[in-house]
Amino acid sequence: MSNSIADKKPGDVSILLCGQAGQGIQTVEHLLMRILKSSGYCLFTGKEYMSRVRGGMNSTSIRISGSPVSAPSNRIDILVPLDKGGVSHVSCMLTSNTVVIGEKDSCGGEIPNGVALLDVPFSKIAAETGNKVYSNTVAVGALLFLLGLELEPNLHHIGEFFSGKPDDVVKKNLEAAGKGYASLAGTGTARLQMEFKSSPDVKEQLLLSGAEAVSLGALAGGCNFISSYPMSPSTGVLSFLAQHGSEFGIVVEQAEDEIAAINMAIGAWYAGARAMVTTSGGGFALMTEGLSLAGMLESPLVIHLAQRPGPATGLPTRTEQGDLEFALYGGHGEFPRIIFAPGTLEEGFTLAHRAFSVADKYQVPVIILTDQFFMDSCCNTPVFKLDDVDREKHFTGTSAGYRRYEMAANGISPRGIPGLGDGLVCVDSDEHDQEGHITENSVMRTMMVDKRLKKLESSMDDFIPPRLFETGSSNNLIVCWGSALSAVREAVEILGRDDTAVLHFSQVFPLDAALVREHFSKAEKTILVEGNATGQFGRILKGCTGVDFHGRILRYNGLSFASDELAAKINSCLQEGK
Amino acid sequence: MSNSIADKKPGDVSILLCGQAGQGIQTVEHLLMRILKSSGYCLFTGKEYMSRVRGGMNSTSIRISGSPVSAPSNRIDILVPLDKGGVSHVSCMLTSNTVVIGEKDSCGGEIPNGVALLDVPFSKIAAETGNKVYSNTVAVGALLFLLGLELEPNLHHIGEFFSGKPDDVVKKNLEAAGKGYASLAGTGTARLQMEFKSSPDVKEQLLLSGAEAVSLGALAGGCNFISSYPMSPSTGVLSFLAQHGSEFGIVVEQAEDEIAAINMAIGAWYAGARAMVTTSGGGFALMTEGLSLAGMLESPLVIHLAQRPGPATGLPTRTEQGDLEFALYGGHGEFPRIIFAPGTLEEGFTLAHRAFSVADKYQVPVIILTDQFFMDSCCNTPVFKLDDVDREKHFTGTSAGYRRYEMAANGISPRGIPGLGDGLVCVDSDEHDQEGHITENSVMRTMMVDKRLKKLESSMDDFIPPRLFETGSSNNLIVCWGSALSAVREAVEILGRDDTAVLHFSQVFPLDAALVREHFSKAEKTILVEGNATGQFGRILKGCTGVDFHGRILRYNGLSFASDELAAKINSCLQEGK
Amino acid sequence: MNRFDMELSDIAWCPGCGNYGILNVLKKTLDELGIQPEKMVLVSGIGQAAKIPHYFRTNFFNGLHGRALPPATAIKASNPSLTVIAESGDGDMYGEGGNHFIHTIRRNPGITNIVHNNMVYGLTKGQASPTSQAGFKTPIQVGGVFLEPFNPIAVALALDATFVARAFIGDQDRTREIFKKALMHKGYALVDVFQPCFTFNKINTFQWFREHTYYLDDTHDVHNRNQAFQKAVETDKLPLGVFYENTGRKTFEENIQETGKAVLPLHSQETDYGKLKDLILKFK
Amino acid sequence: MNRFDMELSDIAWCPGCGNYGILNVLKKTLDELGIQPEKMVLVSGIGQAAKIPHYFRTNFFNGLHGRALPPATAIKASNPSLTVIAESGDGDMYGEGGNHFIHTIRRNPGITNIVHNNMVYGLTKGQASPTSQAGFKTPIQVGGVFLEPFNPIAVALALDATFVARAFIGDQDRTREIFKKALMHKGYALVDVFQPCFTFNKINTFQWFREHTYYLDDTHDVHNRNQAFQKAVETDKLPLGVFYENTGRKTFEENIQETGKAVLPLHSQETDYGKLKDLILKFK
Ligand SMILES: Cc1ncc(C[n+]2csc(CCOP(=O)(O)OP(=O)(O)O)c2C)c(N)n1
Ligand SMILES: Cc1ncc(C[n+]2csc(CCOP(=O)(O)OP(=O)(O)O)c2C)c(N)n1
Ligand code: SF4
Ligand code: SF4
Ligand SMILES: [Mg+2]
Ligand SMILES: [Mg+2]
Repeated sequence: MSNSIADKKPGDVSILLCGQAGQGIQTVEHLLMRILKSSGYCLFTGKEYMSRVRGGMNSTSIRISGSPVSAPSNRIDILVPLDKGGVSHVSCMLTSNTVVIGEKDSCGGEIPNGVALLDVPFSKIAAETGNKVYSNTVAVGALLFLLGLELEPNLHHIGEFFSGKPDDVVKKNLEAAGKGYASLAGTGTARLQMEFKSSPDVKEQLLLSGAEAVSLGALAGGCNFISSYPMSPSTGVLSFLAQHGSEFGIVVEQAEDEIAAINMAIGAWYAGARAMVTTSGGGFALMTEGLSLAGMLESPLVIHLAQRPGPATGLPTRTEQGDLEFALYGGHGEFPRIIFAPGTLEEGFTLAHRAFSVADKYQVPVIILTDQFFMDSCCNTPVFKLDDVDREKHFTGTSAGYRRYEMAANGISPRGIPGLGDGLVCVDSDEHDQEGHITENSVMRTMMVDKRLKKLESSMDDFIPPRLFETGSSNNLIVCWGSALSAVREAVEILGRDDTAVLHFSQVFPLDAALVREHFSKAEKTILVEGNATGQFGRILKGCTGVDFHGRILRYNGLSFASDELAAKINSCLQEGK
Repeated sequence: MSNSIADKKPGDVSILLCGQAGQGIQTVEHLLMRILKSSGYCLFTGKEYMSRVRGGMNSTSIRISGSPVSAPSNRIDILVPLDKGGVSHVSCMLTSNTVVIGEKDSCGGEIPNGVALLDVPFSKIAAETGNKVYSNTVAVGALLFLLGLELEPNLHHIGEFFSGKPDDVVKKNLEAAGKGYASLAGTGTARLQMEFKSSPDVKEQLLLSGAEAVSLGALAGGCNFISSYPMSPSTGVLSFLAQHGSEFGIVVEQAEDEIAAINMAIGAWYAGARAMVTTSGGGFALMTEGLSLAGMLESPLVIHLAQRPGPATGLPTRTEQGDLEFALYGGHGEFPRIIFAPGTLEEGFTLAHRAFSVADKYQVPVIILTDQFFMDSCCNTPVFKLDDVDREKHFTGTSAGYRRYEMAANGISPRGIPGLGDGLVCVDSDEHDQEGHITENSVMRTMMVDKRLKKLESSMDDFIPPRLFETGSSNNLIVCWGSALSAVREAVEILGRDDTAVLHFSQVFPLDAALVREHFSKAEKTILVEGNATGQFGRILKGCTGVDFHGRILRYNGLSFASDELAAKINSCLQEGK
Repeated sequence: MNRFDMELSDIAWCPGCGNYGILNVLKKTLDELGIQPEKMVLVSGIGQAAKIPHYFRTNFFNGLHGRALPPATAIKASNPSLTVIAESGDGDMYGEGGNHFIHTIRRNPGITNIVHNNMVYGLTKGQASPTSQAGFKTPIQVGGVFLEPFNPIAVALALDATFVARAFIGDQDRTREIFKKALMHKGYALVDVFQPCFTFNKINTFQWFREHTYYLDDTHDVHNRNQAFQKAVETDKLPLGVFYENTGRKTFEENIQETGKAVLPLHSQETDYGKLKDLILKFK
Repeated sequence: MNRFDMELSDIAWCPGCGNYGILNVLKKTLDELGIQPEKMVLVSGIGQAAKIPHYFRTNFFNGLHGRALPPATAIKASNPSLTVIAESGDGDMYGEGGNHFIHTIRRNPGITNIVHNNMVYGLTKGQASPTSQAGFKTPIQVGGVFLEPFNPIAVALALDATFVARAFIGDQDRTREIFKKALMHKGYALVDVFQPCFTFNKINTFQWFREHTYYLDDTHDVHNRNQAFQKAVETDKLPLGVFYENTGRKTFEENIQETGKAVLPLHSQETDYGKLKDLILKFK
């Protein structure tokens, strides 16, 4: 047992924290992350939790590496069960290489044969320190030892975390961490040799979640109005903006329902605000009439749609990429829209501010498609840059005789704001003439449809092409979109084949058909990887460009892709038909 | 002028009635239709009207033929302007072959050069008879003469129409018709020689509208619950069922909104009813969350979606086929659905009752996609048969231990009803286990997704293949769906080419990809005809089957396809690239 | 002629409809109050009543059926210097839009909410509306309406709306007085206006309203919510006038500025990129 | 143990939550009333409260957030022999579902509507609900709630609901009495139940409710709507008990049978194909 840790595969270390809701997993995670980041390691955490407030069994997976990681792995090097049931919850993922560190008394019975247990009586040590609540800090101390880190230089992180609490609490926590560390330090327990380098760069990077990246992006995009109705996993963006609302002068309104939310946001844009809504599938369903309204009014609009598995209530706290076609075709009638789906935190930030800018510029709704996995995952990422943010506001003052829907070759009529000038700004959900008044004239109708659709073409000026990640050739092309990127990239790295490239779409609509066909024409074998059951993006690609796939890897069990598992699947796909 | 009528093209006669809302167009139409049908002519009427209660300018087009007609034509043989403005409303469609019959005093000034006016002072004659309101009947009398029909044998239709009114009113109307007839009879005006045969068969046929066909189909399908919110052009089905509600024991409820409507309908199915909702695009948007609920609960559901041009409020009283992709992808998450789109009145009836039967059998939502053109058009059609109606109810009694979501190879678990047996019927919008209780287990999740999607495959047992209308070869294949059928078929007939066939889809989803490819493989040239701006069905076909089109004819100005205009477009498509 | 008049080729309302009266009175009141067309926004939903912006020379937002109040609230919140009126029919505001009606009242935005109450769905040709009276027969309610009619006055009072009034367009002068008070009220103001529909409501005609209404007199204390409720639930004769007024509550705009710290109007706000940079760096 | 109990491995509620009390009291009341699990349907939306059917041995329909009332109404209408209870949280019923709340009351279906009112959104982790009190701080309402709290009792009275009551689960016995009356009432019955949320509402605790409530006494006339309204708008202390009862109105099911001529239950109806054939032939 004592040397099993030292045998770990050196590329990275994977820790799984497991416990009931409300039992302090977050505390352990947070402290570890602060300490590891300041040590210069690359980090990733992903969350998996049940739809409940207390109890149940949740887990957080932490990966530590010398190079960027941003996907979970199915391998567990160190399991930390904070509660009874924690080991059973993940027992199928344990191997003889896993070390379980926990209380023998509470989880001993759950340990499968052949799996090592490092018995550290967290709660007993905590109780000795003064209170059972310190057991999370005890665990942190023990983990620091196991990871080969020093205690003293890192204690200040613990102090900072508890700052604001009474001095005594801070003191006891520091003590608890020390005792946790000491509980192993004297025992001859082998410590992990992290054989990958830490890097001073990482210390200067950001460490944040998808929800935070998108929220910061919204702020950079000038968002000053958010009306939404809480819905997992989209609420994080609402509460982030609420937390920083007074700092940035944002109107934050929790609407009575999603219908009110989207109609408010459209009203706000009309009056000159930069408004967004954040929601998930069921709420988006209720917003589709409003989405169609934005299309007709030619109103800019930003919708953050954080997906979770459906249909209906589905799995409220799990992940899926199942609402792509709904995002694309939701809303009655035909009108242009743009859909972004970030694959990295940096894209989360960039696409969120671009969403405001292109929505405003082309007067179309823009949907940012994320999912629970993306929202809840954290990792280190280079500091977001504000230089390339488009700070222009695309509305104009008006003069008498102003017509909101003036015909224009590119489909874009100057957008006035009521009260800003002598013109009248008249917008209408019926088909309308250039002034915004109801018309039923069939010629005007055709012109207006063409005008609206023309904007989609015009928006290709700001098109974001798919990114190709290639180490050698694109003989095999793995195609993915949105949050699947991280697992796919890592899976291909794991395979270590230089004939296999990754093509990732962060703008999923509109597409550049010629470009897609060009990429496909170079590949012998194409494989689609999506987090849904029917291959939605594959169908869209085929419908828009005609391209076909040789293989499809689809996942729809509520969990995110794990890079190692995905590597195996890609590998067997590549073997097929050989 | 006197002989221009006699010069008409003999295949059919096309009459256009034009006037303000509420001015009696319907009266003239109704009387003419009764009389012509009893004379054994094939008939078609189509309507085009403005979104208002009074005033504006509406028109009804009537076609009389020796063989079935079910699409409008752009040719006007006889124009009957019932009001000032009527001639101007359609002036671009008038030719030197058009005869305008109306009051010189009111519409004389609007008549373009070269167009003949037969001056019949409708209102003067009516006033002489006792009241201006009789002028519609005067017009009917004059039209009968013009059409070469006799007066006396047809007077009883007029009597029947006004039966229920005071005797004096009936008498005056008969008198007015007589005077209208006489006003031309003595003048040497040439009468139309209808050179096509009337047929005794037609007399035995039905004469009804699309709204009536679908409503009767719903009754045949056992519909006993309808909850809906009024919305043009779908309200006809709601009011038809309301009119006949007490006769057939139907619960008819006008809901506070479309959200309530669909959730009520799902509740009703749960309790053992056969429920439907009827709506249009904007209402459907609000229903998509409920649609997804039906998917998750595995509830049968019938949605009648009568399309009108969008986005948003759009053109509320006009027509379009613009909501197909929304019907297909509406609702978050992935779940099976079946979509029908009738092309004929007979299909309107048949698909409506089949909708109930397949919804019940496969426990899936079924959408019947029609549109304003289909709803409002009338023609003669063979008597609907009740023999092939599936009268089976697909729910079962339950016993203790019953599990609503019992796994089954074909995906279909026996559907129990609360109160019918000793079992408990538990349905849940969360992901659930076989009993209907919440689960977050990822294996169960996968099994349940597969089970639900499996039903789509199973439903192929009842698949309705596309119909091929071929006179010779399918060298050229014109592809259409839903209500476009009639105009497309007639257009191809007009072209008179035996190398050009029509392929019509009345089941638009799911599709049989192999069958589609087979049809396409035989064609050299394929042309898509759709009533929308982006070619939605073409995109679906391509996405599902890979097939491509050589040409597309799209219409999105709010008006329906006219067969003669369409013939010209198909022709030029066929010429292209030759 | 006043500054809100526009050249119209065509109005979609039936001749003699009560909507014309509301249009005229509203234009006149706004004119008298010195409000400028460029500084106000008329927000409406869908229905016959909701077509009113098309006959008005002003900024307008003609949105979705039932959804006038959310954009109206947002417009006022984004730019409180605009006069904002939300106007639609009874079906639109109390049926499809019922949830917004409730929660907008809770917000108390400084908007005037005018509801054309003809007790029927006009545009869709005569179905019952939430305010249709028991027994009213329609093509859908063939046996007559049997739902309890929605009482907007009582519900608004239950929600402690800050201004609650009812008018009858058969009396344009007093309707103008009521509109004026509503427009001058600081928070949310409801004016439910009886507006006979000639075409689809043959029961609740001008004559019927004349016979079934009376004006609240000076003895009515507009600051007494319980008394207002008692008046609101009277059914023999329906009271007209201002039922209730409460000037003590803050508006939504005031609250978002004071409690929420938003700086209005939003269109002239600029993002503080310095602050944003600092915030980003906090995640280091 | 009673007939509604089921074996449970796991309940998703926090220990000590008021929801447990409601679960127990409701089971007990139903048991005492002799209602059979097979003959009743528990309809709920989404939220912590709305998970209640999963801990109940009975038929259930656990639908969408905010949408319990429409299916409940339809189930009762389709088969009036079933006892139908619609149960959810305050956010579900009064927020997302507000429009159904209003219009269901107008219909007066024979269902019991139990609302777990914890003045907060529990499942989504502590945002304000429509009933949250002014000043309540949350991660979204960072400066405190400033919307007027939704008063379900007053609104139900404004809509002339036929049974309106409020309970506090801190007192299980009297809650049971109230539930019993509600379940025995012929039409729509609202019971708004104060249910403290330990986790996300640190203000409106068991203690707080004990201090801020009192029971209506015998002097309260449950048939006097105006008096009930006066009680409903009291805010110093919130009254508990039955505010109002009106046994004179027909239920929705009675009306659809009498006025609408529907023959219930629908599941045993057969289409009259003879009549249908005649109807079809009328179009000849
Ligand atoms: C979502 C949606 N549902 C239904 C409609 C159809 N619709 C338009 S107006 C209207 C009702 C109009 O009644 P009311 O609001 O009372 O206005 P009125 O015409 O009587 O003035 C309806 C049902 C619609 N446009 N959108
Ligand atoms: C359409 C939709 N919007 C939002 C949600 C997310 N959601 C689930 S429960 C809930 C609120 C729960 O509050 P409440 O009804 O008061 O129940 P509680 O948890 O407090 O018992 C919300 C916002 C959802 N499931 N569906
Ligand atoms: S239908 Fe009624 S409400 Fe509409 S314009 Fe005509 S009279 Fe007025
Ligand atoms: S979150 Fe609140 S309401 Fe939900 S179970 Fe916990 S204590 Fe109860
Ligand atoms: Mg109305
Ligand atoms: Mg709650």
